[in-house]
Amino acid sequence: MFEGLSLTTIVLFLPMVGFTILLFLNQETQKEQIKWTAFGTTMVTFFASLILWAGFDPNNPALQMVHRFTWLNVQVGNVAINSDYYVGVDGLSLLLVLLTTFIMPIATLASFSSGVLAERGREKLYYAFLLLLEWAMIGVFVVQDLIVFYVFWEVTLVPMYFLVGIWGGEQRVYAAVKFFLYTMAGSILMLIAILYVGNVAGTFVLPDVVARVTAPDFSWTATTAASASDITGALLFFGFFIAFAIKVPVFPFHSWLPDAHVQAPTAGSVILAGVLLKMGTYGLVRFNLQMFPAESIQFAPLIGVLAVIGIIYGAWVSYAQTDVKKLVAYSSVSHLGFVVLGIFSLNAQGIQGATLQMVNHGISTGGLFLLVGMLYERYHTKDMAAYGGIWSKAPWFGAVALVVALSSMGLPGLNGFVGEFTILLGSVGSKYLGFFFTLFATLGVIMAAVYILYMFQRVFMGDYKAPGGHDGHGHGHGHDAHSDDNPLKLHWNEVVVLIPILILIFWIGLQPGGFFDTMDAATNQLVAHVEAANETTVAGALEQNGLTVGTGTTTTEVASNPGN
Amino acid sequence: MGVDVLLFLVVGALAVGCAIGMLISDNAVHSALFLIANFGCVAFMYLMLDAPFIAMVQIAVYAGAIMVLFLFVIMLLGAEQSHDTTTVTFRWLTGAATILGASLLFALGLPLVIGGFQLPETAGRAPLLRVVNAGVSLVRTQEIAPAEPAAAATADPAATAEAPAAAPAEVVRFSGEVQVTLTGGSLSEPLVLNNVPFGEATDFFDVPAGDYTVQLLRQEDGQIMAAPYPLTLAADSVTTLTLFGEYDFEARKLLKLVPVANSLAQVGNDEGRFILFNAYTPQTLSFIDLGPDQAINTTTRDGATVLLDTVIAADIAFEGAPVTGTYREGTYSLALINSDLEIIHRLDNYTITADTEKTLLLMPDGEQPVPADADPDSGGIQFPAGFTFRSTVLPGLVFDTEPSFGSPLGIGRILFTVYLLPVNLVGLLLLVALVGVIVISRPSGEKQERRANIRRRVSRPLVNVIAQQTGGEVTTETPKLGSGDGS
Amino acid sequence: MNVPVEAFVILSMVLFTLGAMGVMLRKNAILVFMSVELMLNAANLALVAFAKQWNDIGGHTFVFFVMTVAAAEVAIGLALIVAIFRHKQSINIDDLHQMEG
Amino acid sequence: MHTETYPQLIPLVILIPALGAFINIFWGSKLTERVSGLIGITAAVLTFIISVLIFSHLNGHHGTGSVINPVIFQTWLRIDSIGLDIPWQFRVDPLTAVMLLVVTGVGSLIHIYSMGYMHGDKKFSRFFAYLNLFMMFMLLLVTSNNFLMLFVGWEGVGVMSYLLIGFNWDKGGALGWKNSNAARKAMIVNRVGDFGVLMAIFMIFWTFGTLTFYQPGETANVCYAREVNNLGACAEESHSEGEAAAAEGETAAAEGDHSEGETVAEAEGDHSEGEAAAAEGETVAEAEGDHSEGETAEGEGDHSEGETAAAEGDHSEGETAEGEGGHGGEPVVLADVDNSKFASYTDLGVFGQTAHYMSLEEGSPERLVQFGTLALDFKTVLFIIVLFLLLGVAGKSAQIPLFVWLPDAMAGPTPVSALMHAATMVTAGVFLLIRSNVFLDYVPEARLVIAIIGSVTALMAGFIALGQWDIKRVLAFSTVSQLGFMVAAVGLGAYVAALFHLATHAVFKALLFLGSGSVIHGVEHGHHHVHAHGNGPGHGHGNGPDDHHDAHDEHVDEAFDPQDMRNMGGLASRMPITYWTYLFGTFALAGLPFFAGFWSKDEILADAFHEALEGHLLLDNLAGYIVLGLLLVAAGFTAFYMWRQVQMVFHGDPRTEAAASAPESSAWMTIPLLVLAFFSFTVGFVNVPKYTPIFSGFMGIQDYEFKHFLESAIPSVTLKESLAFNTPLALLAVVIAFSAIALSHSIYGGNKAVQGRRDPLHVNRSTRQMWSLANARLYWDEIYFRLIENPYNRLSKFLYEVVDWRFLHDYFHDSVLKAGYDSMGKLLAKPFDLGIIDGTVNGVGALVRLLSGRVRVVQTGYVRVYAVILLLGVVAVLLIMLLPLLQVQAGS
Repeated sequence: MFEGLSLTTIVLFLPMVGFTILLFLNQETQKEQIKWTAFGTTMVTFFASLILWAGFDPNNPALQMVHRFTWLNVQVGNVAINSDYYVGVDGLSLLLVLLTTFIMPIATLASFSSGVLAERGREKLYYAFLLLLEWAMIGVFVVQDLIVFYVFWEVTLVPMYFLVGIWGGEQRVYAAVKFFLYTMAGSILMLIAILYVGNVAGTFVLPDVVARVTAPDFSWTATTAASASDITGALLFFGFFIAFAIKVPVFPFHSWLPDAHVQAPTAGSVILAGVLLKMGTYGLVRFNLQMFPAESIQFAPLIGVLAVIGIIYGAWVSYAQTDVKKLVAYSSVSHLGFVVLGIFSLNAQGIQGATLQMVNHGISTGGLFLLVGMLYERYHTKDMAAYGGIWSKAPWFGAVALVVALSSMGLPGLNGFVGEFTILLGSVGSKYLGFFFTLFATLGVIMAAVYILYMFQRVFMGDYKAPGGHDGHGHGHGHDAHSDDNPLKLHWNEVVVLIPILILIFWIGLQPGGFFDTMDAATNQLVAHVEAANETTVAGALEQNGLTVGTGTTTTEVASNPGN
Repeated sequence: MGVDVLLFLVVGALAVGCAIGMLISDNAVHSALFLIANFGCVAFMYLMLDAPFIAMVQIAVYAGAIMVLFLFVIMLLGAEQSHDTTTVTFRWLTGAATILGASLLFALGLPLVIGGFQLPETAGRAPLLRVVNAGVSLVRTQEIAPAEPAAAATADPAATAEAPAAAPAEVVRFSGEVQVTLTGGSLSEPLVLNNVPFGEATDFFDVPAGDYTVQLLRQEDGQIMAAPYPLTLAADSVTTLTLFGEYDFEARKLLKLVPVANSLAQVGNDEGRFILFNAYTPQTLSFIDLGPDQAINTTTRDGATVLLDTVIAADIAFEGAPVTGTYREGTYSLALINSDLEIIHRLDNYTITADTEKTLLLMPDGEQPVPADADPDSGGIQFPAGFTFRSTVLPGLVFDTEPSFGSPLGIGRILFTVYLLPVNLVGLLLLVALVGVIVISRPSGEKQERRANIRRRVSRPLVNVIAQQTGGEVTTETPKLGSGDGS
Repeated sequence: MNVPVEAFVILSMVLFTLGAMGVMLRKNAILVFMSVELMLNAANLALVAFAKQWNDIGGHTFVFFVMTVAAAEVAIGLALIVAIFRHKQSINIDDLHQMEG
Repeated sequence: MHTETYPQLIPLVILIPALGAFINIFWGSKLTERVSGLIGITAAVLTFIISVLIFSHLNGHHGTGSVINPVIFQTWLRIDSIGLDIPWQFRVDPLTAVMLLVVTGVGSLIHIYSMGYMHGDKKFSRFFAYLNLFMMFMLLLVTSNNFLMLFVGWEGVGVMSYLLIGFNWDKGGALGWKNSNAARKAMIVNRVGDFGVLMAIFMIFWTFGTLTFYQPGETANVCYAREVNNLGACAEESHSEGEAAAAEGETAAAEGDHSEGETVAEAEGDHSEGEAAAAEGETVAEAEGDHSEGETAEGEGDHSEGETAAAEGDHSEGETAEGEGGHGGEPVVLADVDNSKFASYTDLGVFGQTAHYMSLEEGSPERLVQFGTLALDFKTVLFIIVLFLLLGVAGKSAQIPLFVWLPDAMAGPTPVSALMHAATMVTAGVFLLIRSNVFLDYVPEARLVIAIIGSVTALMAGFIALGQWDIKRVLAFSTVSQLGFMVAAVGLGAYVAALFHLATHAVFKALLFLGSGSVIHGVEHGHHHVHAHGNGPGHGHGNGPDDHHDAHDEHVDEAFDPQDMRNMGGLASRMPITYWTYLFGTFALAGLPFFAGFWSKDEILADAFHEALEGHLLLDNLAGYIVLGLLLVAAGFTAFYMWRQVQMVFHGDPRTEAAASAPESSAWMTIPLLVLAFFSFTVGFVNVPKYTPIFSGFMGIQDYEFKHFLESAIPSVTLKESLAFNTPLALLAVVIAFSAIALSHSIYGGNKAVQGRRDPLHVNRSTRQMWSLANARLYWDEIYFRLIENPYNRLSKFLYEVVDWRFLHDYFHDSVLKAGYDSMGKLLAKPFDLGIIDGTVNGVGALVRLLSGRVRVVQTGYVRVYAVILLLGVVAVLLIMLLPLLQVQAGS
């Protein structure tokens, strides 16, 4: 069990160490210690993951720092169930682990000054849930075994349910329940698919399953030969896809997101937007593309359409919002529409762009939620009408908000643009999506500007409206701890929280090279893997879908785009 | 009809009669006496079944102790007039009882009937066999035609096989290894004993009882060395198969096998037993105890020298049947002497242990080529002087002295070795029962006062005696049974 | 001695059955005990018979145990009867039916 | 420091303004107005000096452009595995040099001007920070060597315009809101334009595999390079469609050329000593407010001080140094002149590859461009790319569909309008087109569209300008019109003319804007002076900084709009310098002879005429005539409304007391006016056409100096023989101009515009219809609102309320899922749960009671009965055990 212990497991279980320490602290007397242990653990995990990144060899596409032992190898009737605790990091998942460990300290620090937490108390429980959530999230990203992945996938729901349920806004219970049930319903389908796959492939360990799937004579219906009408593969593909789509959320499944975001506490929505949504997209890359390359190719156009609708629909609806958190929530739908588009362009630019955009979205939307959270702390309402002219009273706050807004709008030179540009570049040249996907997707860029600037203008410009509402009902905010000279003055922890986000926004904006290198090798391997399935089925699939294959499928010595 | 069968029938009938008597008689004392008689008959049965000790115990314990106790209690409670009271309940009970009794009989008898009255007969102890290779023989080198299979060798154990006439080219002493194969009996495939070395014996191994034929082959080239020899092994027997050399050239007899069978009977108490083979010298030997002076001391009595030392075993003929002798345990210096009282071989301070059987094999040592000029027909062959004598002491069979079946010794041994725990438990049980009896039958003090006013209707003075002791008042009229006005 | 062992077994069967009948029929407690003793004895007989048959001394040891148990049983039984008698002045087992279901 | 290493300084051009902005942002509030202003100005002037150095280097050496890599942040977007490598790279060539000069020159002046204009504003340092940042982005845009870096500058400039237009958002009430709305509108319209550029960039990448203009060491104009190095003339074949045959004649002729300067300057340790030493420590940090941890070269600070000391006083941009650069240096090998040293054409920049592809004959598979599932011919792809670029240009340089944001942008402070919405930012679009001239050469159809749009915009904007009251709005529409001229020129293929007009226009339009700024400033002062007269002097000048500001909205509480020309009049006497400089600007704009406007506008008209006459394609002739006609009318309008403006503002007698007491602006503001006025006269002589009666050869000015300078950057220039001075056309233009001015004078002269605040044209019945149309800006805003803004909002509300919330969120979730779930639950509960389950459980209980009743009877209490039962059990067991035996028995 412990031989071959690798850094990945250490990083994975560090939060649990913090969690256990927390258990022994007393809720009433040791409030400070609780706060600082939680923050300390998240920082330690962050540094550990940095070491993980340092130790990571970018041009080796395989899984690294692997720690594997079989924990379940049982023969039930004629069914052999063997699943390993198989943990490893490769190009695709490393960045997301880093994002998780980066977001968590920020979320923890942000909740130091959270009014809701002070009011409802139970800090120990709160921070314990945070650490539990971090553990589960890292688990989702590093685990390679289907069953263990499913376990971690479900475990993430529990802490988030409580975070939203206990410390959320007014209809927190409704939102929490809806969030839980939606994701749970989706993952039920995934569970069925996992079991079927495990059974057919004989093992639950992902790399082995993938190896078996790519074997030439493999067919999902173990008995009959792979016939054109064989829809088992498609059903499995959609089993996984729907679970991830609900999580992403892709267009039709997104109605839980606004509720969850609006009702979640600041730290909760930062994590929810920052990392939890990425689990869906990461799942798509890790499971759907790897295990069902042929189906991915076959359904790429369909999912592309959904993604583009998501982009435009998300942007358009968020323009009509009055609740600022709901606006940012719908913006996430739009941004993640880009990510899904990138993934299903099935070429190197697309996937790398998508992965980077996941990180960018985590940072910029995380930043937006932090800012909105800070406003909520002071104004105690999320309605934009109550805000106004904040920039005049809090210049720094306004400046930071401007930078974060521009980054999420995709201003070139900042991190948002790098991701979006690569994704759109990928989607133009992709063999499965086409020029028109990009055309409509790029419209999203304009609409992003529309709602972001509208929000910025309503909140930060115009006449200054003091907290507590200017329309007379301003009952004295007695308890408003910071009602000193300027109510909008930032606390120390709020400033400290924003600085890393700004640094990353500029760093990724100006020098994304480091990030691209990390995932380069792994993405190429994935693309080659998908391409391999392409030769065999694309002709059939395309005819099936009535798409005419481009005139010169043979890549003549034409002004061929360099490696789509 | 054997006497014992007749005896059995009589006693059996008597037993059954007593039992029925016990059932029927309405006077408790009478039924008790009937029971005692029954026990007596059963004890006799035990004697017939080789269980003398059990019979005695039966009489002592059952008839003696238990029935006496019964009688005591009957008399104590005056229950002999067990006249039936009016309240006869369960009229159907007797009918049910008889039916049940019949069905019980039927159920118990069924297996016997089906089993067909015969039980597999007693399986005695498996016979033990051992092979000793004292095979000093003169063997012609050229091919000796194999003896035709001894088809006819059924009854006569010592049937000699007619070897084909082939002139002996060159005589060589053979003292190499021998292969013995045993076929027949209830063996599924032949039992093969490979390379039995010269002058050695195999271990004892048990072979299922039955008739066998023994085949003797030379180990290195599998050449048949002797005619197949029939051998019967009886249960509870120990057989030592000895291979001797054979010199009758004309008859071309090569080897003969001399089986020595003796029973597993114990050796006397503190005596060891010897079995002696003489494969060494044509003279007859005898085995004597030299006594403390470690020399042969003889006296002449009426012209013939008389050996004073005690003779353990005498006239051990050359290649003859082995001779057995027993001697007290201890350490002596023993010796083998020939007919004219020269010591052939001494065994100084040789210890004899009780209850052991040693086999002494007297053989020439090593492999000596028989000189060519040996005169084949010089009567007994005189071994050249160069021969040295070797006596190999073969490991004997250590018998555990088997106590006779059913004797107190046997039972005791088993009881206190294998069944030690149950014996102790039962002892404890008796102790508890003892205590229980005292506690139950002791009239508790306070209960007594409380019921002081209850008249006790005990007819016998004995009852009064008890009453006095227990403080109850003494009544005179006879107790009416059954109409107890229980509190 | 060539009395077949089956004979002894039959004898013990008969004795056993008689004992059982005794237990069922007789109303006097002591007699019930005596029939139980008879049954035990029948069992012993069978044991010894088979011990001889199988040439296994174990049978005899078992008989010993049966005897000791029988002795203990009789002692206790009679003590009970005495105690009951002191109480009910009658040892007719039909009188002792308070333990009705 | 010898001239070869001047191009190395390019990264400084970006760094210095960034540093200035950085300082102003962080320490601005602490510094006094003067210090932060000075920092801003020094940054601008420094960049100007560097631009001059670079200009002199290029001018002297006939050197073709070179590609410079920054020292630190070389790679930007790099994914090695798929060959995507978009670096931060600079391109120094004559086109860049001209734009540098224009931007930094006008920029510096405006920085100086705004020292005075913004005096007293509490966000003074922030204003300068924004100006510097704007300079940085604009220079980034101008000097970039690939489309993406250009795009960064492009959007950066867009954001800065958003911030600067919305600079006064914190004015109370509706005015503040109007400003921020204008800013948002500008940003969004720009983003629509950026959508076009973005799509173009994608297509370019997938067509050429790279976005770089010129790879290091690649020569832009091969023919020019050969002529300069006298390596034999280009293969003169008919350049009818203007196909630059430049690249296909790869004849090898070995000759030396001293172009080692152009070799890639990656070598970090460039050996330029002295001021270039800053190169080591510099970093390109073009993100505004860059407080990223990147080493922001503190060392830079001291360096710039040293620099400014030298150029502090004279900030004379040392007129275009005509001096002939030395021709010495070792021989140039032909190979590295005509790009054959690149292994395959795919290594070339974007434009090099275009030339190669176009050299292939029509329909060959090589020309097929593969777009995922789409495969198009190269020419059609190029056509689409140019159209997308045009969309971008329309957004940025305010052409027909997307110009609506520019007039609203006047809400920003005047220096902003001057800098961005006259001189630099709006020209970015034209610059982009000129930069991608190679694309345009090969798709005449696209150029036709551009020309049409340009000329129509010119006409439409000119017409609207007639009806505007707001002084800045008139200038705004005039800018749109002039931009129309430039775009039309580009459409005609006259890139040099377009660039020349861009340069001259930048100068005199900046002059006009600054002039109008000083007018507004003056009127405001006058107004306050008058207004404040009532309640004590104290209130007057210095305090209350914000009201001092140019509150220029009609319904401001005082309901006095300092920008409305109707409140002005007779300012000539009050503000002489402003008046005279303004006159110079007006004459230049109107194109009176020998002023800057005359030369550049005439150049465009000449090209249009030439195109009309000799155009090979029918298209070209037609295009030529249409454009010529429209532009002439537009020129007429221009002259008319400019003179109208001069009349209403300066002539006649003041219409309001404010105008009456408007003081002349401070020195800070007037000096730049003078400088600009000087230039608006002299800059024209740079590009004097051949045989112009007086001036060709006048004072040693060679003809077409400007064109020769640009030849190395724009291939098609060398092909067309330079046009002679077309006297009849020039006369026609002059006549139109003068007649327009006369007409305008007649209408607006002598206070005629005063009657009841209504424009005489409006009064005159015949022109009323026309005039009100112009005043209402052809109802563009209303159209926009009704066609785009309103539906967008309503649809978004509809999508949210109905589709998302009511349908998806409530209906689908609550009624479909929840209701279904509840009903299933009820169904299961009633019949299933109560009926079956309870029934079974109770039943079992009853059964047990029944049975036990029966069995109880057996317990009689009599021992004998128990004995019987016991025995019964024994018998039963025995029989069961014997059963197999029985069967065996029965069986056998």
